[in-house]
Amino acid sequence: MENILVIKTFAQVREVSGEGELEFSLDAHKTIADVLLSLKAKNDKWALALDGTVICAKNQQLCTPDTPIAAGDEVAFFPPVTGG
Amino acid sequence: MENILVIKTFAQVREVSGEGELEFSLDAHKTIADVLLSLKAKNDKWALALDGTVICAKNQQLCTPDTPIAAGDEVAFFPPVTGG
Amino acid sequence: MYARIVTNDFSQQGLYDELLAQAQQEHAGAVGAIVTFTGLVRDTNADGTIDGISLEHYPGMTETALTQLAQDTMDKFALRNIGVVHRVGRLHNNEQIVWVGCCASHRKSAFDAACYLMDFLKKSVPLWKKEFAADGEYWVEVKASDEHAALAWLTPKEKD
Amino acid sequence: MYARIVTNDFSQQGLYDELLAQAQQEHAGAVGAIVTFTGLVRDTNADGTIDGISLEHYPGMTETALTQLAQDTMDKFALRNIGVVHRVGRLHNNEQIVWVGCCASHRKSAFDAACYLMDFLKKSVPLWKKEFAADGEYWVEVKASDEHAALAWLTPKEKD
Repeated sequence: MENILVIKTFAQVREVSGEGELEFSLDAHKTIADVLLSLKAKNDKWALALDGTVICAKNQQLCTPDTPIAAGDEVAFFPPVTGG
Repeated sequence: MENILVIKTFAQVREVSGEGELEFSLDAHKTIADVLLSLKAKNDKWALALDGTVICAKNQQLCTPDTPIAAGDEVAFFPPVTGG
Repeated sequence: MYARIVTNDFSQQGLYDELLAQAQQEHAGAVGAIVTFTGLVRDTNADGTIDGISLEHYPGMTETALTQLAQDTMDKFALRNIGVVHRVGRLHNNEQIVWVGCCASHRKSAFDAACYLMDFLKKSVPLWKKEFAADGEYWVEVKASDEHAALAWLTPKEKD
Repeated sequence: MYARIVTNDFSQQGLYDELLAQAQQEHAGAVGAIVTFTGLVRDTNADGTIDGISLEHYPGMTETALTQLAQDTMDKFALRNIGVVHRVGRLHNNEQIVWVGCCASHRKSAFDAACYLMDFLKKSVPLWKKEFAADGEYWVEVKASDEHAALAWLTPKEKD
């Protein structure tokens, strides 16, 4: 876990990106926004998956793009919720 | 039934008047208000029973004191309702 | 639709199933929301502990008023179905008094309809509640907040 | 209190009895009003007929969010108890999706709490609905009327 984030996606973000869960090298990424930028640049599917309103969570708590991240964090991206 | 009203009472009006159901001679009574006046004059119990807010019904439909009455009608007096 | 005055206790599941079955018979697949309200006998009033209640009604008129109120509520909120059951007679603490169920396509109508029916039931259906306290039996008085009860009662069919 | 994510169908009577038994254990005699809401799968959406839905969730976070929402609602409306169950997975038309039950001393709190919980559940619990239409599967989109959903979601603990 030394340099790793776990990324999870749900619903449209999962289907369009094609990846429901992946490990991601923390490297120089300091915030959720940095991760979003790298994922959007990864390939067209990720660019499309993150192109609408995307909600972010860190360690299963809602957060904003400027939230700082650290090695071992679980970061999730998903669309607005539609349960009930 | 030629000259008769049936009077019914409920809850406090029934308990205080001591009469839950009685027959009443229509005679010169033309409206519910006329009946109320005669009942109040009948005795102290009736005077007390009809001394608060009293709701009137004629033939099981709500009505007001100026509602006309006729032989054979069922007239009811009771306090504001408290079900539910 | 159903609207009943009963003396015996009622079953939550039984009333729910009956409500939904009637709704599905006429509007299969269109029921998205069901709201139910159950009223129970509490063991206290403003003055202290009570030992149950007794409910008096006006046989005939009570059933008519309850049916009319249910029909009005169903029409006003475009419900898929509605059911209401009210008990009369002696009820002990914690017993069920009244049950209302409203089926609608969307949840707002179902909630609004159930609230509306309960508000008007308390103003316009001939039922009277007596409480049994340690020092005697007392008829429940209409609260100050219900001061317009008699007026509402006299115009139960008004639409707004 | 209970807040659960389940795959199997649930029983109205079972959930009601559990809710009331918990409430009576801590507040015997003080429950005067119980409001329940049940959401069902309808067979149509704005575009036509559908053949059921599928609900996806975020395991772990969904349970936490649902529990937090139930606790917040209980505190905010001074409830005697609250229970909420939400299904996930493939659901057919007419199946039960969600159930909420609120116990209070008086009916207004019970109604308001159930409405509040459903409003916030739809904005703040990580659940996503897909509909199965004749020509394919479609994720349900957040409606224009829910445009502030994301904002509400980001501030789920605000009190008003």
